[in-house]
Amino acid sequence: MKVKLFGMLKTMVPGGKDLEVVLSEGGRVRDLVHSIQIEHPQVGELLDKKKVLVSVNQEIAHWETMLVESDEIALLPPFAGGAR
Amino acid sequence: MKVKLFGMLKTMVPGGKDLEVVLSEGGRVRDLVHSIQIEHPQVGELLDKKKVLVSVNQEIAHWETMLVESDEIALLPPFAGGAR
Amino acid sequence: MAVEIDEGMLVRVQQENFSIDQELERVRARSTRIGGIAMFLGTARDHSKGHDVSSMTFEHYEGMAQKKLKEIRERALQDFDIIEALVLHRYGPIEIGENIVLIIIGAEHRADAFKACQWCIDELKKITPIWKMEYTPQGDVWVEEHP
Amino acid sequence: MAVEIDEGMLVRVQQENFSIDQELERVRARSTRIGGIAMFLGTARDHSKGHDVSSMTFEHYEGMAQKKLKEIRERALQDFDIIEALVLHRYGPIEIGENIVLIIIGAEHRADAFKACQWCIDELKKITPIWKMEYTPQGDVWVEEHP
Repeated sequence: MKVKLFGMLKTMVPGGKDLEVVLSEGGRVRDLVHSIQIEHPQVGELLDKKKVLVSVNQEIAHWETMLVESDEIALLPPFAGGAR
Repeated sequence: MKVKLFGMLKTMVPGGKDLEVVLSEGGRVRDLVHSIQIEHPQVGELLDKKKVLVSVNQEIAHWETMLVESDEIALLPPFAGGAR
Repeated sequence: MAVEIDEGMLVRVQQENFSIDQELERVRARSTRIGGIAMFLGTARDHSKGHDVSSMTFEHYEGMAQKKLKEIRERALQDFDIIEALVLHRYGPIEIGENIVLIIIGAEHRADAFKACQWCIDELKKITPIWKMEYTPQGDVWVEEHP
Repeated sequence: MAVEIDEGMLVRVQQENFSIDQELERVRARSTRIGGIAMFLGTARDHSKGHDVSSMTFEHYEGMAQKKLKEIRERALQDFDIIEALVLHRYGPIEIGENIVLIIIGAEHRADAFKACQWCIDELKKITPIWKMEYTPQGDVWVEEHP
């Protein structure tokens, strides 16, 4: 399934494009994170430290959230909208 | 000396114009208030209750402030600028 | 690199309406360090203390009103961590929905801008010699905000 | 006497700059009961955490960003005693001094307007998927506001 990347995350993967991750049936966010950690350890570390959140269908997801193929997944680095 | 009136005070004196008050030399705000109380008891009452303030040269004055003929005197009802 | 600012334009009592975009430009022009701008705009409500209001008129003490608004701006610049402050009040007849008063505060950070903005409008109501007459179905009333 | 309001215009993520006067009209149009309007405008500073900034770019998560801003407006209308709220954020390249974000809150009274306005901008920074890249003499940096 496709995993959208934003902000600094794009600079951390070759090509700077969205990720393509294979997820077995019945997979959870935890499994997705695990797959990413293997292929992109730099991104994986940020996920591990909870600096990067995972959203499923545009809502922040827990690591136990179940995924289906049609879900819209994104990795969200710390937000920096607004003004200081 | 002339005493400027604002807001509701204008509706309380005949003609709705500024007051003309005679003040003896060495007079204080207290004396001015006293003169006004005699001629315009309705205004006098508001002054007594401190609902109306006296300004001398565009600053709020105490009743002990000394006056000279050239002073700019005004009676100020409660302010209502801005928005609630 | 001092920018030419006409301080007189940053504190005004005027009859004409004003454009917020235009007033904002005066504040932004002060510094490229500004990152947070808090504004307060007071407008004429059609309702006041349980009765309808059809329009209103503001009277001010010419000279003293300007002096007090100037004091407010200067104290805000001194007491808060802000870069610029604009204080503007209209007088004369004002229709429902129209602008009455405008405060604009430019600061590096938003918390300071908000604090100063609230302080300015609170202080304006306390010390500025401006009075409001409301036209209501029950007649014309001079409003005492602090009875 | 319901006024036709296009709710979509009250919550936007857009590339183009905006006029505060024009956005204000959308809020005022809601009700003649509005007496106090608090606004926050965030602008691009030339300085950030001790280094110069020459310009910046905002990236947003299309769809989710709009959804979060909509949530913010709705919660503000529910939790505060206010009449209308507008929340607007730009994306794409932004030059120093330009507008980034705008919050406008219309209320009967100013204290409620200020409270809601501050809450909205604080909440926006917490939950809205928008990211900033700053161009600095030391290179381009993606800004982590909450490291």
